[in-house]
Amino acid sequence: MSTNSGHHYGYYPGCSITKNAAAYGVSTDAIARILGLHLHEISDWNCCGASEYFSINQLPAYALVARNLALAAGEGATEVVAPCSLCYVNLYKTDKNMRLHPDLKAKVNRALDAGNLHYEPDTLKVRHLLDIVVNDVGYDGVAAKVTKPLYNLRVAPYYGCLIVRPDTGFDNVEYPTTMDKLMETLGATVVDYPLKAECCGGHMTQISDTVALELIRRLLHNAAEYQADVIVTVCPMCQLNLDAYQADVNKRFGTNYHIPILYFTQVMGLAFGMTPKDVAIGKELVSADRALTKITAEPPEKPKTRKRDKKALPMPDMIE
Amino acid sequence: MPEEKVGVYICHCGHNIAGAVDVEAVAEWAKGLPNVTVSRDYKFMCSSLGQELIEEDIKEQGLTRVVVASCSPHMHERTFRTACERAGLNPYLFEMANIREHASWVHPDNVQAATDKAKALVSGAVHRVVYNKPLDAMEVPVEPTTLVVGGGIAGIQAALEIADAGYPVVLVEREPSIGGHMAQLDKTFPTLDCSACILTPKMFDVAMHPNITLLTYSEVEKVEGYVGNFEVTIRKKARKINEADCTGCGTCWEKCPKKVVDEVYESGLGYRTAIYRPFPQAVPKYPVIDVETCTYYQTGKCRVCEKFCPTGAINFDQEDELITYKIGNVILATGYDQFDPRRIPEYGYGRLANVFTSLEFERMVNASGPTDGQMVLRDGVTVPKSVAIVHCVGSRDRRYNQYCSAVCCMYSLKFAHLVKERVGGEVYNFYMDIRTSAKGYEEFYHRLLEEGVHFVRGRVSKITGAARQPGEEGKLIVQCEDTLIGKQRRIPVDMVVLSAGMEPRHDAAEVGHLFGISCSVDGFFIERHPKLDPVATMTDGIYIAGVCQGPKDIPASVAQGAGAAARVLSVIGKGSVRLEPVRATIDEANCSGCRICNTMCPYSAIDYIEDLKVSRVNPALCKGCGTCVAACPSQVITGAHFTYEQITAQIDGVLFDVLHQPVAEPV
Amino acid sequence: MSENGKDFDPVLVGFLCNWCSYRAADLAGMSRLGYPPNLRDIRIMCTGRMDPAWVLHALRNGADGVLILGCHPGECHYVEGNYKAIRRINLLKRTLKQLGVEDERVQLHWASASEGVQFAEIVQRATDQVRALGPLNWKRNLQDSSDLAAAAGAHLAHEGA
Amino acid sequence: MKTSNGGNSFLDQVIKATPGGEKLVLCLQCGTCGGSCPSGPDMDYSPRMIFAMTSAGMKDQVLSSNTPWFCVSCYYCTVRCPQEIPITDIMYTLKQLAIQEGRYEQRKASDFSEHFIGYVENYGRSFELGLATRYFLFHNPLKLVNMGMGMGMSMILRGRMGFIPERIKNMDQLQNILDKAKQIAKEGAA
Repeated sequence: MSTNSGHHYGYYPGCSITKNAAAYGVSTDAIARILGLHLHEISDWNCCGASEYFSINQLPAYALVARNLALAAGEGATEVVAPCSLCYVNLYKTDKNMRLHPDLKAKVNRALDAGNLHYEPDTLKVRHLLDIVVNDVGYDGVAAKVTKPLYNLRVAPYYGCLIVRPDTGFDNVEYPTTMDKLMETLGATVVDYPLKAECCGGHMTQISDTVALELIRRLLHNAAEYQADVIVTVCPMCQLNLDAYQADVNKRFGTNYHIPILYFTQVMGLAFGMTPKDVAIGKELVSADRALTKITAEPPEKPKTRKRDKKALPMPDMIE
Repeated sequence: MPEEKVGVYICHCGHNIAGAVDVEAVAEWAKGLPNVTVSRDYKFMCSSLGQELIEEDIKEQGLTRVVVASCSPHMHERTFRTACERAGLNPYLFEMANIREHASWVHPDNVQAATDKAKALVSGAVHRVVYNKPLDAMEVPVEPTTLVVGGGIAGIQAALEIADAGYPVVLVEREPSIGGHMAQLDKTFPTLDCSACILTPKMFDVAMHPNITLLTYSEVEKVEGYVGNFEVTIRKKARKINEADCTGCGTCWEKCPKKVVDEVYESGLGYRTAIYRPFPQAVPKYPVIDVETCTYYQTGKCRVCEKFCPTGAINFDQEDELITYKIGNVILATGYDQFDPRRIPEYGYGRLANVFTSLEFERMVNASGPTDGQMVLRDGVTVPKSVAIVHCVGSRDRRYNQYCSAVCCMYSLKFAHLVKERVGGEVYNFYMDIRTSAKGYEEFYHRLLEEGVHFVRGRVSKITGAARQPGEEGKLIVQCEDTLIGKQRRIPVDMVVLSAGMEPRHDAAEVGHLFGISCSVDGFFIERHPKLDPVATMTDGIYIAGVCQGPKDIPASVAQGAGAAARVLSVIGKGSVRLEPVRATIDEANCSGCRICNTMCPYSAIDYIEDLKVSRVNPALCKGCGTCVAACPSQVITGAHFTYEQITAQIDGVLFDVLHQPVAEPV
Repeated sequence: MSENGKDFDPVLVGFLCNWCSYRAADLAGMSRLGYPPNLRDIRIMCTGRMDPAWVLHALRNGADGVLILGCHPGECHYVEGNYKAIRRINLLKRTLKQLGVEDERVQLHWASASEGVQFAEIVQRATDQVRALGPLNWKRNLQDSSDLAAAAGAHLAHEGA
Repeated sequence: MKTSNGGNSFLDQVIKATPGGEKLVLCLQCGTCGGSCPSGPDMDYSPRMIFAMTSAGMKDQVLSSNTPWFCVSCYYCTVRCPQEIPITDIMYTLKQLAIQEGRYEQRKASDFSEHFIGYVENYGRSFELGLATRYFLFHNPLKLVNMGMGMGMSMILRGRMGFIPERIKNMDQLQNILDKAKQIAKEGAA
């Protein structure tokens, strides 16, 4: 069975997927199998340049990214899917800027021509893996595969920056909710904490550990305030910063955070009935073992709806 | 080509045209165009001297046609037509070439191109004008009744001015009471007058005025006709109350068990019942039953209001009424909607309980509001010790509205003053620029400085409840760059007020379409001229006043209401209007009676005369669009002033430089 | 003006409705938006008045392209004149195609009174497109504009039916 | 919108090198960017001041400031700017200009960037950007000890760290594309 109907997903795994983010790669493959999602890896794809190449020389950076778009289009893809937010935004930005700026389009294609390639902007839709799961598979499609709901696990969805900014239009730029709904679909208790789309520090760890560790601290502090058992991410960079530098944060600030950082695909796999090993749980530095024991077989009791305080003033409804 | 004596006048418009078009060269060149007797250029053709030039030439040189090349005909066509008429020339023998908006202003850096284009446009007008026919404007009587749409302060002012002059007014208001946004306010800047104290007497005057028919809870549904002779259909929504029996005693809404949030008058900060009168001073005094929320209409049970009404005024079976009026002129004063700050997610409105909009705050500090004037947090109890007021919310922001809403600076200052006066505490105004440019406004700003209000020059970046450092817990943190020191600041406060801007009514485009007027790019109604004709529109007989034309404060709205009324009164006083004689006529002798034109006409102005087997245009109904003219397969319908010959000649004229080239052969 | 070289500068005739597109052009002027000077415009009350014969007349007499601009569908000052224009111009374009006139030479667009920017963009784009096509070449056998008008008229006779 | 007029002021240079950069002239100095920036407090000048300085032609001060290098690329400023200026992209441009103008020697960040792209240009793939460990392993082992050798070891033990990136098959093609792009970029700058 395939849920691909009408889509041909060119899969762009990104450089980190084999090593640092192997858990992301393994769990993505696993849930894709269960969901009947066919992700066709773009053959011989190259690095997107991260944020570094654009800092050095923009035109080669665009050409570097565009090679992947050209290869994917050549393989008949209708969209390119990236699990990494940084890869995603680079692919998205290249397609968009080539579309909006004919001069850039001409220059990039002159460069691609040296490799006998060509890319016509707008040929492909660049999308994040989360977008595919919540919009193409859909919440109902996900719910249908849930066999072991994650009852009573307090999950803090962490979106970070680049999946929603600058202008991908897939979710709210300041207060995204798609992953919240996905986690609810899996049976988890969603922690709606304010910093869910704030920055993890990105490459700041290389430049100023003072700045980077403070940014990571804020996120851990906020998630801990809201009693999250686990933070769930959509990007290898976010996962790395929050996971690998958590010990440094504790040392620097005298704190004692122990919040495991998992990929959304890993917790999906668990809810689909896979073992932690199936979804590469154990690769994280801050172990998720303790958090996962919180999962219960029975759903949590529905909190009693508190009667409105008579004196309180009405609140505006949120726009959906 | 007919032989005529054409006078051509090229306007410099100071540097506006002469800066990009070689006007002398165009005037000189035009002398060589067929039929041209006189060709001149002049600094300002619209000046009295410019107009006299035309008049003299008509008289002395015997001109039979006149062409002026200057600005848009929407600007000065009337001016020059009148000049021709004064000199005894039929005004429709005049033609205008727009070499300013369509040439000099759009090709400013290319004198050659702008001049060539000006020549083409002049040539088009010269070729066309010789085919123009003298036409007589139709003089039609004006209905003395004026329709005013919108019962806010601008509409109230307009209605009273006209009614006081002795003419009938129909005032239509969508809500159950007149008063508009001004009725929601507590104090008005900069004098801190009580809003209700100055508004209520005017509302009462409207209710009592013998010349005003007040239709609240009503909307205009259909508009037909033309200036002086509109026929307007108004839907008077069923109040479910027999007004004749109702005393406005209030028993019904005191007993009504159904409470809902009042999104209109209380701006969502308070509740009302399903049967309600929006506020104590409402005009008229009668309540309405909101059938969307009333338990009886939803479930078929309840009727509590009916049980308790001492006069038996509740009428659940009352139906909407459609009323038709003959109307001479219309004044639209439909007001504004407040910008919805939920659209700016970083400000947290709707998520963070203690972030309020400015209208919520107005209701809160209003003695007749949901908190009886107590300044409290969303819990309804806690008095804030510190308040942040955020300027420019939804204004001066290309993501939402590029324009400045003009009133927010001043009402933000008023809020700061009220906080200081009522609860003391710290007040922070976050601003980009403080704009206080009217009488007494800057002085009010200085007064606030003396009161110790903090002014932070920086647009707020975000409002969050996420504490980062000690002192921030449990507070709202307002984060911005204080641009005067170049540093990021996080200021913890108890309450945030978002000074939300003004937006066109959500249905402004539809209302505009109903009355045949347009909206500008920001969505407000377009005035006829931004400086010299701010209350008229391009459609004769339709005027605009107040914020529906653009953001403005109360004094400016009142002035526009009175201004629009004055314009209408001058039309009524004259008793008749002249209609453009741009009408279609059918040459009945050659009409085949196919009736295609009958179905084409959007105004059903063409009747089929069964006896004669021909179609005939009713000139009173015809608006001159010309659709029938183009559709007639026998080509026997003439569209006056836009005839086939006139436009064809104009095409030849604009193609003057390529017209006589041989047609290129195919390859 | 060269007829075949790169420096070909097309002449476009524009028909602008009085209520929307003429005012859009005025607004473009008031906003000092630059656009190519190739368009020579003629004001009509409504695109519903647009006589296809005028398009033919303009093309026959030296215009390289014709632009017709009206109010947006649903916003016509005369209720639905622009819908009539859509049908008429589409019929005309079919005829023109048979006569070997490229599609881009005759264009129907919408610009409301507030769309000065869009007006300037439309003129820019149309000018570029016609410039790229080069000068207009009629088929040899159809040089008499009255034949053309008759051909168009034959199509239009079916319109009301 | 008024564009750079083809001029060659510093402002024009920045505008020209940024897709959508012409909006820079619209800056109202409101400070939304500086107020939004997660690393704003650590910057020499706030982005807002950088734009004022760019307008004023203070090229040296702008290009030697740490501001663009401290940009974490979170795009908060970009999505909140009321004038829709692509601020983050302008920061990328400033980094690029700083390198071109040789104003970056003291900047650890640019050094790191160049190290990173060295891998990309030779292998077509890279290592994990956030792994300072590997960078410091080669360049500053002492620093590595401070940053937490434990973390590096843990990463290695969990198989999360490779030392040499994989190499793509058609490396020649990629190199041709990049060489050509660099050549075009140079033409444009000249």
